[in-house]
Amino acid sequence: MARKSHVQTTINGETVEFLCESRQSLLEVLRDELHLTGAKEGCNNGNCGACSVILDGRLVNSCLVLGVETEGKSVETIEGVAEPDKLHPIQDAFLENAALQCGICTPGFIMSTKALLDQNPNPTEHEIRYWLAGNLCRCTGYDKIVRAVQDAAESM
Amino acid sequence: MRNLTGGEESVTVPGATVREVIDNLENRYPGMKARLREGDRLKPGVAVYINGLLTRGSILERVDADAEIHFLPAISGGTT
Amino acid sequence: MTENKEYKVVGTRPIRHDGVDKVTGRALYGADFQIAGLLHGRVLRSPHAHARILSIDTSRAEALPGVKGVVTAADLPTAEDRIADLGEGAVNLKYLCDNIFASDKALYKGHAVAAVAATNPHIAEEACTLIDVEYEVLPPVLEVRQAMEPDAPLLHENIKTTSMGETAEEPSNVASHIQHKLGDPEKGFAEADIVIERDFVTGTVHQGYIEPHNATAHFNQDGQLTIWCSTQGAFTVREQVAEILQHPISKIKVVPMEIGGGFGGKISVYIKPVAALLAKKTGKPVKVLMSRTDVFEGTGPTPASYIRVKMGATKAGKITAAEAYLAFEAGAYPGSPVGPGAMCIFAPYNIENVIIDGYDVVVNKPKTAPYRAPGAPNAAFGSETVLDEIAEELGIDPLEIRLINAAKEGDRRADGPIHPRIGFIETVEAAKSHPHYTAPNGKKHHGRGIASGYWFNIGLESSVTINVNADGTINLIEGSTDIGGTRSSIAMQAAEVLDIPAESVNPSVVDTNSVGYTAVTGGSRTTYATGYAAYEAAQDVKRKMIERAAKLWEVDESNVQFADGVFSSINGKEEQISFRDLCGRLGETGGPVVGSGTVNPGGAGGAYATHIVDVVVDEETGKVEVLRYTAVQDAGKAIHPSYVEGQIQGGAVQGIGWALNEEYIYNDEGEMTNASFLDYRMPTCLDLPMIDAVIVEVPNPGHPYGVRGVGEVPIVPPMAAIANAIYDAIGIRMTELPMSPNRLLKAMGKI
Amino acid sequence: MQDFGYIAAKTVSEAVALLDEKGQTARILAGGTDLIVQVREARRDVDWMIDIKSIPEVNVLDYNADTGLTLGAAVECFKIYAVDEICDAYPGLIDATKIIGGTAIQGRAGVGGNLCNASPAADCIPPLIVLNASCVIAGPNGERELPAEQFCTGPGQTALENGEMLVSLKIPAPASNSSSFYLRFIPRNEMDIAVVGAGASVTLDDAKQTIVSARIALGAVAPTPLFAEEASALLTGREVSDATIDEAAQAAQAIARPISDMRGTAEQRTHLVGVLTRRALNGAIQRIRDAA
Repeated sequence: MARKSHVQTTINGETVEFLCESRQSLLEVLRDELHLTGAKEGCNNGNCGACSVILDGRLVNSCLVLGVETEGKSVETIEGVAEPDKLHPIQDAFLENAALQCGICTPGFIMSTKALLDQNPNPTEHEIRYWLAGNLCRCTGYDKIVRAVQDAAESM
Repeated sequence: MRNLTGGEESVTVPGATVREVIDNLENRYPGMKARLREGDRLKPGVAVYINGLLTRGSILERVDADAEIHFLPAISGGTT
Repeated sequence: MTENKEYKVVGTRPIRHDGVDKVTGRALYGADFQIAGLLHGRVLRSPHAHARILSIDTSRAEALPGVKGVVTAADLPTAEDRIADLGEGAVNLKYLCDNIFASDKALYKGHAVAAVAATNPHIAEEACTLIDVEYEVLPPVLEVRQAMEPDAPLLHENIKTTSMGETAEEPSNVASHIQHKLGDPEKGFAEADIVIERDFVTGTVHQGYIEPHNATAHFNQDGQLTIWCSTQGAFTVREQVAEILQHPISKIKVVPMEIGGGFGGKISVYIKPVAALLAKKTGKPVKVLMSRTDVFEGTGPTPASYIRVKMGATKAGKITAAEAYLAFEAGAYPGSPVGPGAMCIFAPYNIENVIIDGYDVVVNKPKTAPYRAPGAPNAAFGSETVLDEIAEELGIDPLEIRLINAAKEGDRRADGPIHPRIGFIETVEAAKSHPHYTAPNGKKHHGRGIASGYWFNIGLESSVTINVNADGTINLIEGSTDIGGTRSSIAMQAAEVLDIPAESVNPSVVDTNSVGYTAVTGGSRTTYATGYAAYEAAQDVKRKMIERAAKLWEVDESNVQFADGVFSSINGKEEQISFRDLCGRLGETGGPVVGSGTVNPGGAGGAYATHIVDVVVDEETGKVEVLRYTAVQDAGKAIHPSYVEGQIQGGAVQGIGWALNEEYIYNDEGEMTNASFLDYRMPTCLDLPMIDAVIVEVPNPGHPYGVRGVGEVPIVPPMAAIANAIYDAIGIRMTELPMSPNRLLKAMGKI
Repeated sequence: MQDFGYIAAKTVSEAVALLDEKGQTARILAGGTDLIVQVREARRDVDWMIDIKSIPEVNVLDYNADTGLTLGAAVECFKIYAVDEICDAYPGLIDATKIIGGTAIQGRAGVGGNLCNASPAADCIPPLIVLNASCVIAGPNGERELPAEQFCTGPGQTALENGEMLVSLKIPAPASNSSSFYLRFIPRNEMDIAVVGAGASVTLDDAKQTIVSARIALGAVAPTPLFAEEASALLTGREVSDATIDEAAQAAQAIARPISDMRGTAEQRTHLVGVLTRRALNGAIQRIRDAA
């Protein structure tokens, strides 16, 4: 049986400790060990963005990060985006614009949008489309997602 | 099925239900029943249209005097 | 009841009921399911496209620490060669079982051969590499016309071509042949001033849902089987698993989790029976997940096809005759959507003389599955580009030629049935007057194309129960998996009846033990049929509430009316009580009120769409960029217009992907070489403009609010529209899908 | 996914010692966007992953207008294109860093890793070649430097010897009146691997009419990215014209020996070498002329 390492990291502002094998990705750790299942596995090789999280302030695919690599780091996931009593403006914008259908890609899109608006509060349509190109959505055709991001930028 | 009807594309038979229509077709064109029915039910994969509307797929479906019935392959589909 | 009247809830845009769960990551999809003691299953798949399985030795896998059980086809009950109707479409059980686990032969690369349950997924995966399978590799058959050759290697010795019940003598890869004939095609072509005939080839494409298939199963000691999974229809999972495992449906409970896209691809079962077998063998709950490669190689795409279309018209643009030959790849087992393809191909037009032949052909590729209007997009690529060519030759505007020939109520479809009230003309008129169509289009290498499409839509069974709450809200129980916001579009129909806000309805999608039979979320039926059931259930509630009011006021029920959310007595007593207040008095007037509605409606009105697209072609690289896109569609009545637009936009974009880049690429050994999201190139948001969705409303007489299904038809026109736009840009007719840069370079003679 | 050990090395010497000790099945982990996928898909056998991201030398990102750029092997793409001076000095390299994967990939992947992964289609390698980048390599016997065009030896194969690792890349300061450009052809607009990639760097005379020197490099048309030496050389001293650029494009086409695969056919790739070489050269020249 594979050896496990002890890892201490910060997830959504809370210090979290877990044991994991080296081969377990951050995505597996979040979902299987910590039961934070908001990040989804769509492809497991960095091509769909459904597992997007923010690692030390930077958008990453959690399927391409090893759990052991997060020692001492800070991870933001979809579960940490809303306030206890209200949604984040990006979440509101996705709902108001009907920017989701099946919703499987939605956590990834919201994390990606958050990373975008954190560093570029007023993106153009092209900048939005370029930034979100790593997040695949098969239901919406992206129209309403792009509009939601535009709305979120305006309201923030 | 046209080979069973001797090339006729459209035939007129009596019947108050799809079941009766099939029975009457069989009387006139033997072999028809085997293609359309399995036991007491419509054969899987066969769809019945009555006056242009897809029915519930039952041989119990009632049929008006001048109704136009089509037996067609059943369809399936998928959305998001 | 079908006039386009004003409604209070129908036609508004409330926040979807499951929205907060889905934007916070709280919604639980199939793979998110957790349970104590869970084992993880993985499937071993055939590396060969066509091979006889000589032996399977699982002993090394079983010996690996952490492995708790291994299953193969030997663990399946012996299947009968029998046709079963499993809710949506007929299935031969032998084929259904063989597609779960290859028994004697592996018929495509990715065909499941064995599965392992272990304490973690990595061990299960490693154990799969320790299963020794001895194969005798056979030559693969990879293309429909090759498979139809008399000397082609046979996939199945027992398949003989059938034609509506009649069976041929010799075995063949052609499983069936269908034909529709109307009028006298020969005479029709003779009357034509212009006849155009073209060949078309389309590639194999996948639905591309972002969530891979998943299933968790648990088998109790008493034989009670529970399956948690994402599916388009919990009841069809129950039926298929019952047949495959020969287990009574009363002992199977299917719990539909949230589903991450389906588009038709999550109706057939693949790993659900496998999870059940592993759970039975190990006595523990087992979760089986597919990888993305498993999804591409081991689940049903929609078929590649070869299509020939011939159309004749008079100088005035009237189509006098049409002929089509459609050969579809069914994949490893019979059952391609050539039937609907053949029925849809000329359905937008009123043509007196038509002949259509369709062939269902097995090849060494995954068994195909439905994908959004199955069969119709392939067919429309042919017919809509030939019609464009006729229009161009005759110097008639392409929308005008569609108006000249447009089918309308009372016209006969080529496959027989008469059209009820349909809205094709309305979509063409709306496209014609749209600013997109009237905008200038003359720049070099820029082109504009249009195309139309048709899809039947289906009805089928749905059940809804409504429980009335004391505070004037209702809990709505349904069995339709919500893939694109249908909790809301169904809830809104009940809300309209009861005159309560959409927010006062709490919709729940429940398991197969907790609601009446409900067919799949497919065929664009959910808002139509389950919405219809919700309407009926709400009517039932209304009737019962009227009884309660009558009881309260000691009047006859016929003296109570319900309007604007208020019950009032007529003929005498001046009594009034709001719906909400009456809900607070149910206990004293007879106990809880539960309404129910069940339907199997036959009036699913067909849907039409007309699309306009502008492209620019890079003449040096062959790359096509979509610059502007407008999709016009008849929705009958849009219950929640935002999600109708979403269906139109999403379908159009899947069509754009199909048109330009998506395809299964095979090597000579029959291996798919692009089984990843990296190389199976679905559109990203950087590849697209905004998609202008235009809703036309021609109410469907077969629904109380006039709803027509909207989900499927938007994928029908894009391929032809883009082909027509490419022609407009560079003067070349593309007849092969996808119209990838490499194919364009070849067509332009650059390579 | 196979089991493997993970060690976060703190110094170059520690990493080198580990590589030396563990042998062929040890791999350096930087961004991991290629390595993790390769191990997961059983395309590479790895017993040890040696994470170098906490080693100071591999995180250096230092630009000086006189001495040029030192780019640590683990510096992620997003950090590179965030520095305006680097964007101005090496636009061809920036072109590549902005199109590798999507935004989330660029949060982890770096130029050094792209080079060490040694894909024939790697986007960063043609720009490194045309910018005269030099690879600083540490090993059991000390440090050595190697020109970028000699680093890759085959698909997934590099000139790194046992125990050696890439520490950083050095790119000389750009000459005046010079610029660079990289582009690739892909069927989509993002998230694809190059069907063909082409990079060019050009130095013009003060009148911006005559080519003083130029370098052209190609991706995805041979087992390794190629420095198009003849095509580059023939431009020296030539006046900028369509004919001259066509000539260079044809010379570049002559050295392409592409394969057909699921991303493109050999004929398509050879054709695109011509198209992209022209576009890369014209792009670099336009950038020089557009500069104030």
